[in-house]
Amino acid sequence: MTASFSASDSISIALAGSGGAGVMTAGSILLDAAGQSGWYGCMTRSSGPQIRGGEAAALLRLSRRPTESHDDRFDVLLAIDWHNVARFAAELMLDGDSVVVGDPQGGTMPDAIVALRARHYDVELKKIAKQMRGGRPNMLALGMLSALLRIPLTVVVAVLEAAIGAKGEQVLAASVAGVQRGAELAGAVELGRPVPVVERGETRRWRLTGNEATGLGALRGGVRFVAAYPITPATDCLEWLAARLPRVGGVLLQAEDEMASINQVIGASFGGCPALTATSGPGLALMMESIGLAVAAEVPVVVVDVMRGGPSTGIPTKSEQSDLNLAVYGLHGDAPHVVVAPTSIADCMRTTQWAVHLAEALQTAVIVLSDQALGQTRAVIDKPADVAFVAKRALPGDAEPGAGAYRRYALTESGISPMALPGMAGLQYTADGLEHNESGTPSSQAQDHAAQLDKRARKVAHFNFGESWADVEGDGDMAIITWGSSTGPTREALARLAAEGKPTRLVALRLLSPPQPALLEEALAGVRRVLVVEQSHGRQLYRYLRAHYALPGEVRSLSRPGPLPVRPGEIRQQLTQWSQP
Amino acid sequence: MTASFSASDSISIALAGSGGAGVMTAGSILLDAAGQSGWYGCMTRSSGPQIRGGEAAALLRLSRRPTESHDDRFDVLLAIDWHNVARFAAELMLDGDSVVVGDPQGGTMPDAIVALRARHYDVELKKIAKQMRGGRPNMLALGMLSALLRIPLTVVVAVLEAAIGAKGEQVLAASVAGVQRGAELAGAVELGRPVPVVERGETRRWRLTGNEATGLGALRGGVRFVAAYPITPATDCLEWLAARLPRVGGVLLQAEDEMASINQVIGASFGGCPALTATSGPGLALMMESIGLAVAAEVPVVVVDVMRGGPSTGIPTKSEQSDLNLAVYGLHGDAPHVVVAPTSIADCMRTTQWAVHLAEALQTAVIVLSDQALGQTRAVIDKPADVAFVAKRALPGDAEPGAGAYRRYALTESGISPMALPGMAGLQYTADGLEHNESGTPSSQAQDHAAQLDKRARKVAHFNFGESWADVEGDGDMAIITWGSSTGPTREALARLAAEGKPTRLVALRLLSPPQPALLEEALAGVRRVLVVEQSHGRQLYRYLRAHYALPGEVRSLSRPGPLPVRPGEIRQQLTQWSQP
Amino acid sequence: MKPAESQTPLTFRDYASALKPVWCPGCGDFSVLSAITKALAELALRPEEIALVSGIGCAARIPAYVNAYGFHGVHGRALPLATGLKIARPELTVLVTGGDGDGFSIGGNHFLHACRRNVDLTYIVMDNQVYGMTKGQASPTTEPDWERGKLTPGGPQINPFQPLVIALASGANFIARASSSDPNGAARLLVEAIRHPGFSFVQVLSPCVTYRPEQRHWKKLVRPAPVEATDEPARAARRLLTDDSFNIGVLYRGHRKPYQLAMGSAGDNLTLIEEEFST
Amino acid sequence: MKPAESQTPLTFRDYASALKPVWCPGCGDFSVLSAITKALAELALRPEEIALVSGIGCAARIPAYVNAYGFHGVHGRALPLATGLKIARPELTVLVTGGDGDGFSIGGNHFLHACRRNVDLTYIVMDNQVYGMTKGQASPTTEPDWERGKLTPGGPQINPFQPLVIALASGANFIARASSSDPNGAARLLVEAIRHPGFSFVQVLSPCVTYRPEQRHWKKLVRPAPVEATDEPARAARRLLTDDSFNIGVLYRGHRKPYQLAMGSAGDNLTLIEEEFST
Ligand SMILES: Cc1ncc(C[n+]2csc(CCOP(=O)(O)OP(=O)(O)O)c2C)c(N)n1
Ligand SMILES: Cc1ncc(C[n+]2csc(CCOP(=O)(O)OP(=O)(O)O)c2C)c(N)n1
Ligand code: SF4
Ligand code: SF4
Ligand SMILES: [Mg+2]
Ligand SMILES: [Mg+2]
Repeated sequence: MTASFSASDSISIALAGSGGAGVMTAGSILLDAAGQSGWYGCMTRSSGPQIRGGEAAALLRLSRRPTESHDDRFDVLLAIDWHNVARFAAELMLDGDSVVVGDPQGGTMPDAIVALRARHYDVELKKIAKQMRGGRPNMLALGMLSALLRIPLTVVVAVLEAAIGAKGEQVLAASVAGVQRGAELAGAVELGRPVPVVERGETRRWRLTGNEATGLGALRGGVRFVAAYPITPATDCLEWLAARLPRVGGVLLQAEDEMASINQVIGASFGGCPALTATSGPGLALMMESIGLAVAAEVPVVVVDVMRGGPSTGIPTKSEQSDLNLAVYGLHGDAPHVVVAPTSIADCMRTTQWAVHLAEALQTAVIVLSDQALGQTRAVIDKPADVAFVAKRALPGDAEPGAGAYRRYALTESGISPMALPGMAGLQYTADGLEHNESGTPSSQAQDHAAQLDKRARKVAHFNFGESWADVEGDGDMAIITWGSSTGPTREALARLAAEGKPTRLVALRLLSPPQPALLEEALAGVRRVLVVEQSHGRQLYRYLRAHYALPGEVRSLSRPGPLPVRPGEIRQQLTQWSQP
Repeated sequence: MTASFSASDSISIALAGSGGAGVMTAGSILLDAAGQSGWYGCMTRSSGPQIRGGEAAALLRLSRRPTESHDDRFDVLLAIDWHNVARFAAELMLDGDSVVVGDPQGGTMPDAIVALRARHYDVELKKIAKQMRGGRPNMLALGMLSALLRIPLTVVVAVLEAAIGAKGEQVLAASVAGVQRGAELAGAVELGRPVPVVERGETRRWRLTGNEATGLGALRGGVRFVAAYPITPATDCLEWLAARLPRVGGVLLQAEDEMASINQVIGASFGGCPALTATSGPGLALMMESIGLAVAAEVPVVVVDVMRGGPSTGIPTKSEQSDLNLAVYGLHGDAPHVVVAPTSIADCMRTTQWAVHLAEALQTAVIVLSDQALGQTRAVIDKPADVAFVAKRALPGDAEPGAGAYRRYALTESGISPMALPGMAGLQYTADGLEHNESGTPSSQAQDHAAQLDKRARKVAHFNFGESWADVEGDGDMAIITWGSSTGPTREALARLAAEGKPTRLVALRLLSPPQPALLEEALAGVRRVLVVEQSHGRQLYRYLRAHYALPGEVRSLSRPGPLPVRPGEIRQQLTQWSQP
Repeated sequence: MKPAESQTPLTFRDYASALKPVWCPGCGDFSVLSAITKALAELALRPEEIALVSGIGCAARIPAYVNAYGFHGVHGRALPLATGLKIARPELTVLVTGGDGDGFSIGGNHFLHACRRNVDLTYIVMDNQVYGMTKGQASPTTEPDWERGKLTPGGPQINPFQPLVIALASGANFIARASSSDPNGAARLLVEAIRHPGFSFVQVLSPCVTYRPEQRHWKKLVRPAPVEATDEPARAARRLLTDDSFNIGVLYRGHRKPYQLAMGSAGDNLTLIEEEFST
Repeated sequence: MKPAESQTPLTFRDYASALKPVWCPGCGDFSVLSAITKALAELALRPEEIALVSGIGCAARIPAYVNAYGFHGVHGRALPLATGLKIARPELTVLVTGGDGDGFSIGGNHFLHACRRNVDLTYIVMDNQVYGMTKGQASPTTEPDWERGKLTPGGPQINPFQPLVIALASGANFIARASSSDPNGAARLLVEAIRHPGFSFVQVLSPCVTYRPEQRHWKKLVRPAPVEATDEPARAARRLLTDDSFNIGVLYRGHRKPYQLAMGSAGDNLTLIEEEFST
């Protein structure tokens, strides 16, 4: 993974336009066609405040090697029109080497872009499209970009058929014609850089978003009950699940609010069914009281938080890694639970599946911190390897004493107590969020409280989380600790550094809580400098690490709030400067 | 405050009995009568799970010097009967030097107490009471204890009159007779230790609970709007306010739930009225989403959390300092706000008043972390000094541009922007929990997000919190950092150490967030060992300090979950052992 | 799992747990507890096939006092918890128990939506028009002029919440009122409520002798409803217009199909779903 | 504070802010916005004496589009926020605006209790029977068989929430229905609602052209209610039994006294209160 990765391995394209221009359709088809032609790649959507339509940009990166994150800059900007493109300025990292293509009739190019003095082509997309029967500028754009990338026209047409075939012959024919015409127009455009050459290999590729991968991980882990209240950017994960759960004997319940959804999930799990809900920051905040119930009553639940910009309603459509504090510390009382985070789009599947396994094994709440950048970026990746995490809850054995003698919260050595399920005769008990003794009877006595607090802390602290606690890669006496969607750019930065002969270690934490000081110490043995990379204003990961770990040597933090991701180039630069004597 | 404090300055009494025995009435009257006779002191209630009645213990400490916390041990246990006294065993710190008085006809003395081989007196309270017209054992007990403490009978009678006079002549007469008879019975009891001699001094004494002090602090700070949903142990603070707000032109609104109460408070404050709510852990958890709104929309609000045992419903009637994590870190997104905590019962007033001042000055949410031990302990103290914190919000000046030009979230240097109030002509704006630009218009652009995050962080981080950030006392190269109700026992431990010639520093943090690293560094200059004292299972304060401060020298943590308080003796012992070479 | 115990018929005593209630002597909830155990005995349900779910409050303590599976959750959220349980485990008999504050104040939204959703649950609210557990504040069902609630010294000044009206308006499928002063009558109503498919709501007048001692008189005020139950919402609505809240009996029996998602039905192999991702 | 601006009469245009709505072209909410500005002009209220409070959703975006004080709070909590504001500042005119999801799903409990409490607010719900903002899921008012909600592929299968029925059952003091297809008519209803003391509830049928394009037909279905408004809850309840949800007009005008605590009334000196603590 940290193998050398050079700029010439990938190409980055921004396709922008105003409401109704069909930017997203063209971008998606381009990604698909590229995927079918042997490219890896990803596409992120960026859109304005309008509910529907409004200006939009499809940000694509296509690559010969697996990649799920964006580069430092864009090679190409294709503007179907110039209206409102200025609003994306901060997100479009263009420079003098970029190529800019735009319709001179579609408004004026923003000053910031003019100032770059980049190579620039005027193409009268609108006018040309008008001249064609049913012609649309976005199809011209698609054709141009496909041609520039040398994607075979047959592949584009096949993808078009699958995508818009249902709209009828005429529409399809017009689109195909548009793509063909676009390919011709591309002849005039000189990229000024080589286009990577790709081949369709043997390995099977998947094309999916992190939110879909999360859904699949849940199903694989054994989740058969989901209750949720819609919220951006978690909704599409839920929608994916809603259509698929019934196909595997599961259900999705749309709840009246987040307090309802988390309690429905707790109820289903009390009944023995592995259960999950997904939400985003505001919803997670509302669920915390009841997540505390799951912790105290020891009921397995998985809560996925697809993070967005905060605080409060914040920026619902854009990414940020700023719910770490809430997820780790947001329960009242001492409430040990588990927090995990996927390190890539593909890893959303593995991490969610693992989360289900952990919740069931530990009989507690597991929070999965995904984010909008992982969740809503669509990537072409290698089919992820199967992992063997299954939901397995400790149930009472035959020897369990029944008839009133069952101790639901027995003080076992591991802290995990066999959990009876409704229907098991003689083991009736009452699960309780009040402090209780081993039988579950409410108790306000100091001894019972201490014993149960110890037990709940022990089961989480002493559990063997195995290899999955982090992705540990690379070598050297410098290290980066990071998490979530910041892992992608970090990996890429380290690959570049490795190629420059400056090996650097990566620790991408998949297990955020409970902390694993012994494992991290081992992973960082010999390290003299640690950079903590994350996307939050308050340096939440950095503070969290300080609280629970003793980091070796000098420690620095590279942190920025959303929605702009940390870029590989920035990371590389920071490390390079730091290592200069 | 850290002046020498020896065991002979105070005496600790536990009065226990089963449901209906009237333990609490007797205890309260004893405290009042002691207060009127020149004692300082405090009384904590401990009761069983029953809603009303049920076994109960009144835990009193009376002292020649101001004290608000309990000693390591009890000098006297008076059991009106022995039924269920075993349930309190852990809370009754008795030893071989204690004196135990009990009714031999009222059940059997628990083995744990027999095993102490303490001096023991049988008094047939029930039988003697029965022989008197309207006689009650609790009045006999009251009389015995008053006599042992040399509280003049006239004072006890006066307090009785005030307390139960309304029940009629007969009841009063019977009670007085009971007290008199009890005083006679006390003749047989030998305490085996001197009783401190007190004199009623010149200074005026107050008798109040922390919850009442919190209420008074709110009123003094200028709060005139309170909305709340009842929850133990915050309810009595609210009930105190409900009866008094109308007397100062304020109102208290009982809400349908905690989401309602916090939003009502936000609405009132948006209208310009300093506003507060009080709750406990579960309620605070439910409020977090909307507290984030107050932070993002920059609306001053004060939220008091009277902490109880957690997690989940936990132990509603008993104390714990385990909501620190939630209060400091429990908001989604990066949401800088303020968390303060009173360091004593009297300080509940000052800290709450300060909280109102801070909320108004900083236009943000301030969380006050009180706890059940402070809130529901009744103490006799010196009348607290007046403090000068007033609610003062920055309003737009005359020069403010109106007619659409007003920038509610202007990027000022301090980060504090003048806040228009409804009614001010030409300054209409919309407060928003979505990220916004300076005018309040929603924006999802990176620049606006960064600018507003910076502003909100800046106003809190750069504010001069002044002296109130902590109680810093004492000298020496060892220090204790503590907070809230753990401050009382810590102070007492340090007084003992000082008396032993081992001066030790105290830093009792009143301002928990934002952290004040420079101030703490100064306060700890020259310190080589730091002990962090708190009442939580997860060492929340210790972890929090690690995250945000660089503590000097060696750091240890003395932490235990509720409901048992950390005792002065333990703290002293820990420090003494540590300083042994 | 334990081998099933011998299937001898159980008496109502077998449905009581060994735990002693924390309630004040004389509290109405004692009778409700006994009505519940009687109803369960009458229905001859196996204890392990029953689950009682509650929130927080005096009334909400009931699950631990019944020999059945129980969940004493957080304040106000019993209905969604029970909904999740029943949908995941449709073969269980799920009762939900709690107070008026738990159900109509903090839990009001879930009450509305549980009535609408019509999952096959039986919801028993012990209404004492007060928050007992927190020592005597006004609840949504409290009279506007009750001045002894310490958070509302001048009285709440708000029209009381009408549980039966709201249950009917939001679509509950069975609606009844019982009184703790007649545990046998209450048991009979509960049997009916549990048997009735869909969401059944039973308000039980259950005095709080400590904070509302005047409610001891309720036993003199209650009477059987003058008319039979109806299955027409309009008729039920009309009856409620003249209801003084002391009519005991079944008000409404509806015919709506209970809400149940097809849990556990056989389905695709996961691999088929994964196929969708192949490029 | 700014000197009061010249008191020339304002036109409805003066009540619109400079901000361009984010709504889809054709969204019903445009008309509701215009109805609100017209009503405010008709009432000749000063912009600074008005506050609009909302939660989250497409409809809930309205405050920023009106030239008045506004609060765009969190999802579902507009009513309590407005309640706090109105009680603290009784002289303000406070409107609450939002969608059916915001008001009846996550906000359902506050809706119940706001109706009961009867604070002098006007609550305008733009009902489009869908969650527009989150891209088309079923809301409480959605038909049971609407199959295009992506969280409920087989249709929600739940009886729709009846806003007017619940408003009446919980005690709202003024209840009306308007349609975005007639902004002038809606404006007239809003004027009445705002003038009416206590809690006024106005449901506005406001199509979501993006996720419920079939709602464009609503404009053909709406008609003036066949009968006049009543002040008898029983009569209003009867009318709702035959309501097909397209009757436009005032249904109910009540006479309950608005809830208002005596804010700001002169009182004791704090020292008197402190005296209580002296031993
Ligand atoms: C989130 C939360 N808020 C508040 C409380 C405090 N609380 C416990 S029970 C209760 C009300 C109980 O009233 P009711 O439901 O009528 O039951 P009763 O005690 O009268 O039977 C309240 C407010 C809590 N436990 N949790
Ligand atoms: C606590 C929380 N949960 C969920 C959301 C996501 N959300 C935003 S608006 C909305 C529903 C909007 O529907 P409605 O109120 O009917 O308004 P409309 O968009 O249809 O006008 C939801 C679920 C949120 N912002 N906050
Ligand atoms: S307080 Fe009231 S409701 Fe609670 S147990 Fe006592 S009598 Fe029953
Ligand atoms: S999604 Fe629907 S409700 Fe929202 S703005 Fe568009 S048309 Fe209006
Ligand atoms: Mg009650
Ligand atoms: Mg809607």
